Parts: sequence; structure tokens; C-alpha cells
Amino acid sequence: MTDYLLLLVGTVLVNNFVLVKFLGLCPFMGVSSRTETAIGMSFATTFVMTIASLLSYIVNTYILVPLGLEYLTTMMFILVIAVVVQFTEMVVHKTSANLYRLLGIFLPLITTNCAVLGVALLNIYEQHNFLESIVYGFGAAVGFSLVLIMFSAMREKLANADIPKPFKGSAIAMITAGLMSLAFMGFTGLVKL
Amino acid sequence: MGSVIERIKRGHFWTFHGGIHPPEQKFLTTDKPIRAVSIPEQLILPLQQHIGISADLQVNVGDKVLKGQALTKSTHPMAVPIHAPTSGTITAIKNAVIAHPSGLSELCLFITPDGEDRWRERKICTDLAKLTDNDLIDKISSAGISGMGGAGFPTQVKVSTHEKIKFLIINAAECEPYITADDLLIREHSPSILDGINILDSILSPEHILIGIEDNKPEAIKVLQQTTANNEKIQVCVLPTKYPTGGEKQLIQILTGQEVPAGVLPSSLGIVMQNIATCFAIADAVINDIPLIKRVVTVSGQALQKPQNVWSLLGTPVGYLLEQCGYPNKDKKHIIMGGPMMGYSLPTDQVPVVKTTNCILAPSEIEISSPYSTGTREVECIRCGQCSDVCPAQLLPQELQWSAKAKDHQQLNKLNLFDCIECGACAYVCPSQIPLVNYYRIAKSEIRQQTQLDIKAEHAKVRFEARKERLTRDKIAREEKQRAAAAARKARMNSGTTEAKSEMSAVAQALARVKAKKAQTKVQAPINQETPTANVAQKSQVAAAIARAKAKKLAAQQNIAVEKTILVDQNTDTSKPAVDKKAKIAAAVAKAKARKFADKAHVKNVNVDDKPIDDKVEQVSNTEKTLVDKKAKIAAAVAKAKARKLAEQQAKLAATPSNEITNEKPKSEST
Amino acid sequence: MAFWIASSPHNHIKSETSAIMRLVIYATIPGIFAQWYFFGWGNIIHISLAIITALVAEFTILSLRERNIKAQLFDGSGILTAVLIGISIPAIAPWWISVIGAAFAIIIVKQLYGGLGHNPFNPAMAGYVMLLISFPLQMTSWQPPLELMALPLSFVDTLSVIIGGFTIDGYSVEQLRTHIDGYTMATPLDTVKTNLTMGLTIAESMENPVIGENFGLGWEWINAGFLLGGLFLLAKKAISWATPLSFLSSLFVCSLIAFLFSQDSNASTMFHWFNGACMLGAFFILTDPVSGATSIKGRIVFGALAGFLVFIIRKYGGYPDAVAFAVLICNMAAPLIDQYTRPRTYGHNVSSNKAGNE
Amino acid sequence: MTTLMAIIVLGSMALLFGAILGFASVKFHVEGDPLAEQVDALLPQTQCGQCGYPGCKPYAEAVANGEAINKCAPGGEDTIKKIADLMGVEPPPLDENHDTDNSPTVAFIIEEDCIGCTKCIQACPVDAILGTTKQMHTIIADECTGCDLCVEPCPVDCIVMIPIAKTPQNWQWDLNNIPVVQLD
Repeated sequence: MTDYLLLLVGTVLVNNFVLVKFLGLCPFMGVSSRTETAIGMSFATTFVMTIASLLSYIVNTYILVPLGLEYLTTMMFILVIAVVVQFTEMVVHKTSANLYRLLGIFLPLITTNCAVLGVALLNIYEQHNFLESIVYGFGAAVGFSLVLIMFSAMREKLANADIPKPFKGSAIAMITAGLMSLAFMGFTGLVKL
Repeated sequence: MGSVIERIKRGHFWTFHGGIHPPEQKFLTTDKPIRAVSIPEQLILPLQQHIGISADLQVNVGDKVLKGQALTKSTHPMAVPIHAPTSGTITAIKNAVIAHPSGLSELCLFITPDGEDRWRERKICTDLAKLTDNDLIDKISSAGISGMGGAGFPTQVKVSTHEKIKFLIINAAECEPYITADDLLIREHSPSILDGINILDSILSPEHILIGIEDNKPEAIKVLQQTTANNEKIQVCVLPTKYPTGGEKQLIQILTGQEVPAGVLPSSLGIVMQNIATCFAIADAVINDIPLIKRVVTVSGQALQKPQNVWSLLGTPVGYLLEQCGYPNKDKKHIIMGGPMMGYSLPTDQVPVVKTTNCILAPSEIEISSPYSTGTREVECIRCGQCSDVCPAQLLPQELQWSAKAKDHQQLNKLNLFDCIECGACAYVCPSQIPLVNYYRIAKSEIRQQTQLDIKAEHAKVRFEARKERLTRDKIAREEKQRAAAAARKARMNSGTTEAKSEMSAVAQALARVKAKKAQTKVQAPINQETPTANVAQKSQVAAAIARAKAKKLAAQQNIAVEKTILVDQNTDTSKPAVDKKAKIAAAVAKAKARKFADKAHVKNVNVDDKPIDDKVEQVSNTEKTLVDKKAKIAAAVAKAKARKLAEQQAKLAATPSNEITNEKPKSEST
Repeated sequence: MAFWIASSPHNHIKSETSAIMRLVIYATIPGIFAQWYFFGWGNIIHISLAIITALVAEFTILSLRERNIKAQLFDGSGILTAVLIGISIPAIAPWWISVIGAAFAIIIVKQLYGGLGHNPFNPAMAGYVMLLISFPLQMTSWQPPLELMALPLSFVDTLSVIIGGFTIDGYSVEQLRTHIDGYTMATPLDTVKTNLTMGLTIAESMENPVIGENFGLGWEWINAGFLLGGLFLLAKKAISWATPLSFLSSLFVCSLIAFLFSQDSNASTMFHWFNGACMLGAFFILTDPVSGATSIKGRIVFGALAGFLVFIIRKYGGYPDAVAFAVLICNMAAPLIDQYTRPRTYGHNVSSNKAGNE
Repeated sequence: MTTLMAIIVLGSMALLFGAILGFASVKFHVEGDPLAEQVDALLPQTQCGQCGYPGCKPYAEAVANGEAINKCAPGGEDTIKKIADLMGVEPPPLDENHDTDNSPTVAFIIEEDCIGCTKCIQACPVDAILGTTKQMHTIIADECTGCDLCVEPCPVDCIVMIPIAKTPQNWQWDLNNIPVVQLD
């Protein structure tokens, strides 16, 4: 139990996917201009990441490995992720048209969110078991969500700031993300696995 | 509810969030009695002096009015009449700068007093018990009483509430610095005030009457306590001094511990609040039949030699009062109507005292250095949060400020901008010296305008859709009709009756005629320009019209009297309507042409075009010419009348293009 | 004849932002004095260096942006940032540490966001963290308190070390850090952390000379100095009481629970309070209104989160002290905290007859 | 053999997933295009046609289908910004073919000159003009959207667009522009 908890905390804070591993930066920059959107994106990504890591584990362990087709992992995982994302998109479209509109292009783009594929591949790389894979996927998603939501709240404030012209928009967002990354360095060594 | 009263009797009150303690500066005027000032040379009475709509004008320029005579009247509950403050003559009814922060002009009555100060007939009421509640409300309504604390809400609306009233709260807090008008009024006229409270009591029959007064007015408190000692129902509540205790919502919270829910009137909580000066006015109106024509105004500030409270007639220009109180003639004037926290600076000293004017402030530069007039001292917000600490509405002023600057209306609404009472506490404490209240006001007016636009857009959309639907409906109906007609025709043709045959032949004939005509026109085309009789007739008609228009213009210039045209009118009785219309069309066409030409400055072309027409006009018989002349005159008269109307309308719509039109007339003449 | 048009309110309390900043700067004096007393001239030299750098950097940016230089340069905020950086870096760090730190803080963390009032991060702490991560060696070269030093350290020596890396007599920073007994010194927090990993108990660590009699030789007095300054600020109402109170109580509660749980592996609450940058953080950094939370409720959450993070990182993290990291992370969270801790506006969600019927 | 295996595995997985998605698309089918409606709600509804579309609704539909969002002249920068927010794109500047001045105006018929041709009535998109053949026309100011579509068809140029007057009711606290009256 403690192991799983540590793994979770470790993935959320210490090895944060966005600020430490620098994965999933595209939606991190793209959907962070409003908190509302960011929260929606977080839920969608959390769902996709958890399900994708679960499915990819199953596909890998029960189909690819027995058949000796490990070289197909990347291709297969992309397939899995694409399906999960597409499915999520349909559900979101049906249940919350507003969120669907807010997320816009970034919803289908979860497919290409490298964090999702990253989770699936890292699960294999780190030889996680079934439960660990799910926890890892979930943890990564929570970490992503945490910084995304904080970042969006900051950006809402920055939108009204008197930023020098050349730094307006993405530039200052990048700098902010950099400073956030600095702050997250503080968690280094927090969990020794 | 008992507990509230028990608490109050123990001297325990609730408190509201925040609040500030600005320097009170009441000592300037508090030790001097209310002075009566003489009648000024001219009184300026804005038609609207309260929140709501203005009533209908009852007098004209030149009318003599008596003191207390109603000048406007209306049956609308939100319209409050105004009365002549003294006897005199109405010298003008025109736009003048009103007592409003914008310094914009609105319709005002100008009265030149005759100095006699003659009253209209008055009915002094000796026995209040004889009057029913409705009589009382009628009297309040016809006396033109609106809230005298600052907002100016019509009093009769407040007192004719149907809710069950638990508390009648009399607001004597007077929390703004400098102002002592209510203080002095209480000290000098407390019996009348008590009468007013009793009148309100009989109308509203509340369970309790609470008088809220700040503890910085010891003499007034003593007087009030003595006057109300015999009345068990009335509680004089002495409140700790804190700005803005006198705010309606704040005072309710202090006295009853209840918050007025957003967007709801206090009466829904069973609470009605009246200003103490309003009580005095009510007593005066009901008992002495004196409408609201004067009020106590605190004229204060260290720039004055003799700051004092004065009895001022409504309509007295501010400059006159300041003069009376010894205002030095300076180059730079800073005059504030209202207190230093919520008042507004005036762009001219000709602004009149109105029903809501409780103070006129002329501060010296040391007192109030007006940092916001230049705006240089404003620095960025450091989010210190002092503003939210003092905000009586528990808003987040600094976040509101951010959103107001970014014009994020959605966020502003989310932050409850419209709950801001504009008390100014936030801007008062702001270390960055940001004029916060001004940002909110701008944002509020923008949001209001946006809402208006949205409503309008929605309305326009509905109308557009309706129109589109109507057009398609018409189209379908037309098509349907055509189809039906065609079908009917077809049916008849097929039926083979003689009637049908004749119709068919008629159709055939018509077709043949059309063909023939076409052929004819083809043949005639080259010679068409010569003299096809029909065409000539038409042309000459047009030409005549144009000529008429010209004649009309000439007539207008020569300023021919209207009587003459009337004479002509009788002569040409039968032909009048047709002529009238023709001339009108002609005039319009001519004018339009002239304008177009003038614009393009193609003088030569005009000559070429006009000459043949003019020539042809010559051919028109003499008799007709005179007739034409007359017709033109009529047209001119009509045009003149219309121009007047137009001018009136445009005056309403402000910016007028009429200059443009009148300027172009001579131009067209020159062509 | 002219009339002045102005917006209400017409009178003003006549307070100024720069006055508040000046007050905060004055309040750091007791702490700086304690630092000087125990660690020599180093920090004062660094503070001056940082102030000069900050002013130059701010002047450059303001003139590039064509802003009101006079008003913004001397509003005190840049100087305060520089003072805080100067206080927090090791006394014998090389000169370019404070220069880089101050320049980074002013240019990147403050002015790129639009200057005072717009920066989401505390500039001083962001500068400090940047230095700590980029120059770990220099930033952890803490010298022992003067009385434990094997070598004397005069003002000229300090200046020479800061500028050239060696004292007049040719001793290096490493040699300066060496204890009389011959081993290298670290801060009390560092010492305890290292000892714990070596299997020593807290009680055994407390025997270490750097700890002194109570919680850390010199450090306890420095923290007391900042506490004094902080109380002065509270009395002057220049800072809000909510943040320091909730930060200190949060840290207190966290460390108390851990201490009660295992006295051998957890330092006492007072050790946490009076070591590192605790008091400086509580009264001078977390209270920075610009990068903090706004409402009282928000400030309490903000401070509590910071206290929790400081404890967690001190206890489990890779860095000995954590105030700077905790501050930055809280800065990140502040806008979110603000969004969820808005006070109830008058007349909204009124519980009906709340007071009337009690 | 392994290649075949790989193809079979990939193929069957693809088929399976395809089936799932197909099922989902039926189950979670959504009707209509709410985007056009939302854009339409942001447009000022002047129905002026300056965008090149006959009315606001058609333009909204066009925007939803990818038309440039900067063609609404009466809405100006504000509307562009709102649509940009809605669509999640950077707000472009107003189309250069349009005037940037979008201060609200209202049409006014100089009745003296009106010849009652009804051409303006036909042009008005919101039926804000009253009148009939050979009778002078007038504009219901409250209904007028200020689209100026009636100005062009008028044969006698009797329609003018006049700016809406500033009154204490719609004043926007523009303290710096208060005319200071000089009397002496």
C-alpha cells in the first residue's frame, strides 16, 4: 500500500510529467488560458491517461508479449490511445457541449499528447505491474492536472498584467512555466524509491 | 424580533464589515445655527431632481407663478412634481447644467423671483387624525417629496408599500464628513421631525421605529431623546461613528443584524428607511401644506470664510450660496456637491441646489488636494488588500479593479460589481492611490450600456426574423395567388365556354398588343427624342414641378407671409391637395438634385440639364404660371412648418444635420 | 476661472505604497544586525551589491519601456527584493552570486511581468531558487558563526573573499568553512539532515557545535531579529497577520505531530521555527501582497500550505531548507486559492433571518 | 510468419476498436451545430450586411464554418474579441475594408424632403420605418439598429445617420471630458 502511495506522490510531485519530465507541454500551453477549460481538460486527460495505461498494459502483457510482437508496442499504443480519446470526445460532446467547445481542437489532440503515450511506454520501461500501471497513469494525470489548473489560474491573472509587448502571450507563459519548473525542483528527493 | 429590540435597548448593535474613519471636519459648521439666505436673482429648477422620470410640464414661459405652485404634474408613481420655491415669472425653459456628476445639461425652468414671495392658497391641517392613509400619501406625493439623503427615491413609493413593516428606520446617521445639515435640523426642528415620524407611523404602522444616529452628534441625540421620551415605540439608537454607517444597507445591518439580499428592496424584509430630513419635509407638507421647496444645505470647507448651514430654496445656484458664505474669488475652483466621500465636483457654480443636495463643499487645497484630477499619483495595485478590509459590501475591490481595467464584464458580474455602493472607502485607503470608485462607475455604465445593446440586439433579431418570415410568407402567398389564377384561367380555357374563349382571345389580343407596341417602340426609338406627345407632357410636368420648387425657394427667401398663401389657398381650393403633393415631391426632387450637384460641383452639367427644362416652362401658359406660383407658395409654407418641426425633433436628438441642409439652400440657388 | 473635476472620494488617507515598502525595509534591520553580529560583514556586502544591481537593472528596463523612472525606481520594491536576496545567500558567496540573483529577480521575475503589482512570483525567492539550482556549490557554502571559525574574518577579509575568492591572507572559502576541529561546517538544518542519514539521532545532532545551546548558534538570534521586525510590521499594520500566523502554526503543528511520533528522527518545533529562513519567510516573504493570496481566508490557506511544504521538504526533500521553494509553490497556487476563497458579498447567499430570530 | 501475425493482430485490434467507436458514435450522437447559435448571440444584430452576408445569422453560420471573424463593422473590436474567445483563436484586427468608427448612430428622415417612395422601407432589415406610398416616412428611433442600409436607396437623400446623444442616463463617467463652463 505504502509503495503505491509513494509511487502516486512521486509521480504527482517529484517526477511531475509537465514540470520535471517536460511531457504534455502542448495542452499545457494551449488550454491554460481559462481555469474552466483547464479543469475540463484535466478531467478528460485524467480519464484518458488512466484508461490508456490500463488498456496498454493489457494489450502489451496479454497480446504483444505472448506473441512476441513487442516491436509493435508504439503502434499499438497509439491505436489504443486514439480510440480512448475518440471515445472521450464523443462522450464530452454529448454530455457537455460547452466544454466540448471550450476544449476545441485540444480534445482530439490528447491523442498526440506525448504524456499519454509517455505513460504507456514508461509503464513498460519501468516494468510496472497491472496496479502500478494504473496508479502511475493516474498519478501522471493528476500531476498534469494540478499544474495545468494552477497555471491557468495564473494565466488568467497574467492576462491583465502590464507585460512588455514582446513578451505578451506565449512568451510570458513559457517564462512562467519555467519558473514553475524551478519551484518544483524543490520536491527533488522527496520520495526515494 | 423581540431580541432585536432588547439588544438595542441594551445599547448593543451589530456591525458591518469594514468601514473607515475619515477626518470628520464637522466642527466647521456644527456650532452655528441654520441661516436663512435671501432669495437669489434667479432660480434654476431642473425638471427631474430624483431617481425616476420627470413629470409633465404645466407652465409656459412668461407665466407668473406663486410660491408653492406645482410646475409639473404626473400620475406616474416614479414621477415627482416640482414646485415654485417663490413667486415670480418663468423666464425660460431650456437646457442647463444640472446637478449631476456628468455636468451635462437637461431641461430646467428658470424663474425670476418678483421678491414678493407670495404664497398660493394653503390649507393648513390642524387635525391629523382626520386624514386617511391615502390622503397622507396623496399629500406626500403632491408635495414632491423624494428622499433627501442623497439617492432621491420618491417617498410616496416607499411609504405605499404593501409589505408588513416591522421596522421603520429613521436615518440620522449622517456619516459623511463635513455634513451637519441633519444634525442642525434635528436640533432646531425636532418637534416637526417627530410629527413627520408620527405621520409615517400612521401610514406604515411598523412594530418599531428606530432612529439611527452616530455618536458624534451629542446635542442632537439629547434633543431627540427628549422629544421622543414619551413615545415607547421610538428608539433612539446611538451608533459608533464609522463611515458609511448611513448607507441604507449598512444601517439596516447595524440595527437589525439582517442583510438586504442583493436585488431586493428592504421592504421585503419588513423594513422601511427614511431620512430624517425627509421626515421634516413630510411634516411640513402634510401639516402646513408646504411642498418641498427648500432644504437645509451645509455649505462648508476651509476655503470659505463663513461656513454654515443654510435654508436654501431649491433652484438656488451654488455660486450664490458660496458667495453668501464668503467664498474667495479664486482662479481655480474646486466645488463639490455632496460630501467628500460620495459627492461630485461641479463644472460650474451655476448648478442649482436640488432636492438631494445636502452639502456644498469648497475645500482648501490643504484639505483636499484632489490627487485624482491629474492622475499622476496613481501607481500599480500591489494587492495589499486594504481595500477589501474596509469594503462595507465585502467585495474584492482590487480584483474588481483588475477586471474593470481589462473590461472583463463577465468576471465583474461574478465579483458582484453591482453590489458596490460607491462609498469610496476602498479608494480612501488605497496606498497606490487608485481612483477605484471611478473605475467601477465606468465599468458599471459600460455594462449597463452593453445590456441595453444586448436587449436591443435581441429585439432587432426578433424583428429581423419576423420580417424575413413575413417576406417569405408574402412571396409564397403571391406565388400561390398567381398559381391559383393561372390554374383558374387554364381551367376556364379548357372548359371551352364562350367566356373562356373571349378571355383567351383577350389574352391573345393583349399579347398581340404588347408585340405591336414593342415593334412600335423599336421603330420609334430613334425619333423618340424628338417630340413624342406623351413624353413631352410628362416632361413638362416634371419641369413644372421643378420650377415650382424653385419658385418656392424664392418665395421662402423673400419671406412671404403665411397669410397670403392662405388667401391663395382659398382661391385654389379644389386643386389644393394634388398641387400640394406635387409641389412637395418636386421640391424634394429639386432639392436633392441641387444638393447632389452642389456636392459634385458639376455646375455646367446642371445648366445644360436645367436650361431646356426652363425653356419648356416658358411655354406653359400664363394662367398656369400664376397658379404654379401660388402652389409653390403653399409648398413653401408647408416646408417651413416642417422645418420647424424638424428643428424641434432634432433638438431632441441633439446633434443636428440641419445646418448642412440650410447651408445648401443658397448653393442650389446659385446653380 | 477654472473648475477642478475629480472623482469621488475627494479625500484620501494619504498613505503611499512606497511608504509601506520603506517600512518593511526598516523592519529587516534587527535581523540583519544579528546576521552581522554572528556571521560578519558578508551579508551586508551582498545586500549592497544586490541593491546596486537591482537599481541598475530596474533603471535599464524602465528606460527601455519608457516608464516613469523616478516614481517606479524608488518605490522601494526593487530595493526590498535586493535586501531579501542579500540576506538569504551565504555570507561568503562570490560577488557575482548576488549580482546574478538580483538581476534575475528584477529583470525576469519582476519587470517582464510588468513590474510591481504584476509579478506572480516573489522575485527575491525566485532569484534565490534559481541561484540554488544553478550554483549549488556556492549557494551551500555557509560559513560557521564567527566564534566557531578557525580563522579570523575581518571586513577586508570578507570583501576580499567575496570579490576574489581568497582572504587577504590567502585562505580559500573551503578553508574558511573549516571548524577549529578540522571539519567543514554546515548550517544546523544541514547538519541535522546529514546526521539523520548517517543514523544519528536528533539528540546526538544537537551536540554539534553549530547548534549551540538552543537551536542553532547565531541562527536563532537571526530568526529572533526577523521575528522582532515582523512584529513591528504587524503593529504598524504594514502586513497582514493572517499569513505569518497560519504559516507558523502550520509549521508548528506539522513538526509537533512528527516530533511526538518519533523524537529521535524529528527535530523539535522550535528548531524548525528558529532555523533557516523561517521567520524571514513568515514575515517578509510570504506577506508580499503581490504574489500572495488576497482575502483573509485565502491568506490562511496560503500560509498553511507554505508551512506544510516547508516541513515536508525539510523532512523528506533533497534540500536542507525549503522556505524559498515553498514560497514559489504557494505563489503558483495563490491565484487558484484566491478563486476559491472569495468572501461572501453583502446580501448574497444570506441565510434568511440569520440574526433576527436567534 | 511473424509479419502475418503482426498484420492479423493489428488488423483485428483495429476492427475491434472500430466497432467500439462505431457503437459509441451512434450512442452519443449530437444534433445540430451550437456554434453558429453562439456566434449569432455575440453579433450586434444590426443586420447591416457589411460583412457580405444578408444578416447576422448567415454570417454567424459562415463563421462557424470557417469564415474570417473580423468582418463585423458595427460590432467592432469588442465583438471580434468575443468571437475570438469563443472560437479559441487570437483576435485579428477589424477587416480593413471597414471603418473602425462604430459609434452608435440612428437613422433620421428629414421629413420635409421625403417623397414617400417606400424604398427605404424595403431596405430596412428590422421594419423600423413607418410610412406608405406618397406619404412621408419616419423612423422609429428605438427600433433602428443604425445599419444605414436605408441611406443608399433613398432617391432624395433625405436620410441621415445621427449619433446618439449623450444624456445623464447613458453617460459613461468620462470625467476628463466634462466641459467646464466659463461664465465670467
